[in-house]
Amino acid sequence: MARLIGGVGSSHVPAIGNAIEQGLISDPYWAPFFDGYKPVWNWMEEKKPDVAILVYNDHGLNFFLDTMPTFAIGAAAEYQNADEGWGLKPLDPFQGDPEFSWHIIDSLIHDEFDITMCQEMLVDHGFTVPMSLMWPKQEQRDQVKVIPLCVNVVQYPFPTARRCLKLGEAIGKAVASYDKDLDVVILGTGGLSHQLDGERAGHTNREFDTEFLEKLKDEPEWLLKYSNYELAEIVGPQGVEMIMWLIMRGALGDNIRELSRNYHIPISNTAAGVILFENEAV
Amino acid sequence: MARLIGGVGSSHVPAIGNAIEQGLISDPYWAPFFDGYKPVWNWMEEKKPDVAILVYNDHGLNFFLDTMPTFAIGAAAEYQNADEGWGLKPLDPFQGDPEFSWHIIDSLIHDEFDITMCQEMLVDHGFTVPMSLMWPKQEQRDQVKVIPLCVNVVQYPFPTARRCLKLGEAIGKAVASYDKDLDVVILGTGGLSHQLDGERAGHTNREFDTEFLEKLKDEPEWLLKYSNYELAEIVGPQGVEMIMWLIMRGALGDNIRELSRNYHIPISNTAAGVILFENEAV
Amino acid sequence: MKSLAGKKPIPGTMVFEGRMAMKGYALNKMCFSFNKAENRDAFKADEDGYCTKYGLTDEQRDAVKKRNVLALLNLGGNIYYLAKLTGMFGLNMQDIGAQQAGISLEEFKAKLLAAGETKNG
Amino acid sequence: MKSLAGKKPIPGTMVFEGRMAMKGYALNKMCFSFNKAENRDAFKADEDGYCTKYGLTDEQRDAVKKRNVLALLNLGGNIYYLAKLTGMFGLNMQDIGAQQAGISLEEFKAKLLAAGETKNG
Ligand SMILES: [Fe+3]
Ligand SMILES: [Fe+3]
Repeated sequence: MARLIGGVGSSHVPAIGNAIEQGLISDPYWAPFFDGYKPVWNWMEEKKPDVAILVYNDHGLNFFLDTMPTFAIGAAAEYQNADEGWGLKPLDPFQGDPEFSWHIIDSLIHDEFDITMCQEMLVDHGFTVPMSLMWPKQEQRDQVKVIPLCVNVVQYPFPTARRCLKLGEAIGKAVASYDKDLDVVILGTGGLSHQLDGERAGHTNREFDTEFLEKLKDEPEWLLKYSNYELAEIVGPQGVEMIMWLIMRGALGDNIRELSRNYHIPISNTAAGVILFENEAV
Repeated sequence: MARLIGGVGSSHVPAIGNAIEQGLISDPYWAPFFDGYKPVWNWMEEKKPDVAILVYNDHGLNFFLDTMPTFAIGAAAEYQNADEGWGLKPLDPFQGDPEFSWHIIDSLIHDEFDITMCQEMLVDHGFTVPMSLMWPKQEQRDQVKVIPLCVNVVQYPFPTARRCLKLGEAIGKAVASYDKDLDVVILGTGGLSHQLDGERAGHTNREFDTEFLEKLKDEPEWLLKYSNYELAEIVGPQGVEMIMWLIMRGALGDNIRELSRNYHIPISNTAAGVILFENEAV
Repeated sequence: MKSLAGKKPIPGTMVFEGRMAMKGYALNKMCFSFNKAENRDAFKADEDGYCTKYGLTDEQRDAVKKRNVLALLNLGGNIYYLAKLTGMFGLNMQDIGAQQAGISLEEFKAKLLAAGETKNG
Repeated sequence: MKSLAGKKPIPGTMVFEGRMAMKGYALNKMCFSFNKAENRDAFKADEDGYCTKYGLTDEQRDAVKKRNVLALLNLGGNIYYLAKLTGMFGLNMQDIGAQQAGISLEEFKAKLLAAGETKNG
């Protein structure tokens, strides 16, 4: 059976992609950020997961407001990155696992999640930046098949934090019921606090982010007491992306250990966080 | 507050659109079918609903397999019909009620339905045929604003019958919580038994359809004992569309009376059904 | 597909699930393009060239040539998308129903009428 | 919006809900088109003509002319789509952050660095 061996929460700011591309990992601006990924890199090297379920949001590359799904899951053999219009260099295509995708979709729809099924989809920086961050080299990325899970955090109403946590739990169940011998990792991306629009642009909230990271392992429900509207005030309208980390957290179940954590302000306009959980049963 | 005054279940076979267009309502082939709509026409004339929530499926006009939502709801000011490729004449555009659409979407997402929001969408015969059937004249259709709810019954896995019934209940709640004085009708369309593909093409199932119609008012849960795969065997793979009637039924709640019912085989390759429910509280 | 794994096939019946959808993706995408009149015209002008442009397999192109609906379905075609293709060949749903059932159009229609002969329920 | 009805506005902050999305639909659709290089070229060749083609209002066209991000947001623009427009003007997220906050780029960057100055949590 497939095993969920662990999960990572991570920001997905586009500038990170450029920094990796340009070899700035040890640059003074970037070092305090990338240092936080060393334990993740070591863990990925050691564990070599077969498949990554990558929870992210599209920022206007594949989806437009004509058809905006709450939860969209890829079921393609390959996912292409493409020009987003403002200069990020597209990465090589990512290899999918359509049979596993269909299993997950099927399990989720029978568990009453109303999934949008995508047999062809472009993945944007929300997807590619975490891929580069987890596996900085192309040859590493080539070893991991991907299942993209795109969440609407662009057009209100977003899914509730509670719904995200439940979706994660259902994903955990779907993975555990897949009868292939695969090591699976789940990545919850986006956030942490940041605000791109309005006079308050540049807003971050270290205190709240820190508490979120602190509570994520043992008390993920803590975030559920805030509506997405309240979160927009607290962590900025784009900071609400952190609800996607709950999908990752929900999938892992309660038998986990936290292996590392880092928090750094700023990357571009964003407070960047990373956390690594391992399934204790593995 | 908005009031759900009643609901109709109806087939949406494309040939019906042509028959109305060509004035064949009293034609011997068509009369046993259209006769069943007389009580619906009278009721609509008497009640003059302000808004119709129309539950249907797209048959390959607006949605392709690249992005196939389980539940998609329109939030546009206008919905265009268009050429489906095989000769059905497009109807005039339909007027939306975007403010009401957003209210419903918002209510449903907070009730943990993972809706795909569509601010621009083409509506196909699954939508236009029921509109023509309920309101055969253009000037009648112009009096009704529409909210399209498109359900995936094209690409397995479809939503379960149970999920459809629950979605209906949540729609009932959403309508009741809208603070405008509107009379709302909900149409569940598609089915009944029919099979378009495979050596068994032309399959219908009078016995099952009849029991479905018989049980719909007091025991809609009866259908839930069949999986969509079992239903494909019983009523044909396209007959599974009948699960969309459960959304209509679920929205109406239990305080309803059945005003009329008709069943006729064949219209084209299809067993056609129609049923009219009225909210007793109205 | 979890829900379909181990399910017994339904005789004479297609269930369009993930595996079929993957097999037929290019074919269905071509058919979806026929919503637009200009694409129908381009197909009519060069059927096989149009199929090649969409990356259809040899088997799929052959089934298109032969207007063979059952073969197209078995190669991953979905009936709703295929209807846009067969519509260009002048075939409606009853025509392709008869073709698949392996009977004449008159027999197909008669069979449907017969199902309606008993008293309406 | 049920969930936002009666909510107090968040100072200096946009919430992109249904009403804003309706207001900005044409503007955002134009911006979405800028994923493609040929559309960016067409815009650069005739900015106002391109805006007109997409049905932007006079106010929206004026805000495009003035590269005024706050105005574009208030007219229904969504920041992710707008980024594709402002990218063509050579403005990145920090540039438009500074513009919206009404401070210089250096001040904007300094403010972000200051938020990071306290010990990492
Ligand atoms: Fe993001
Ligand atoms: Fe249908």
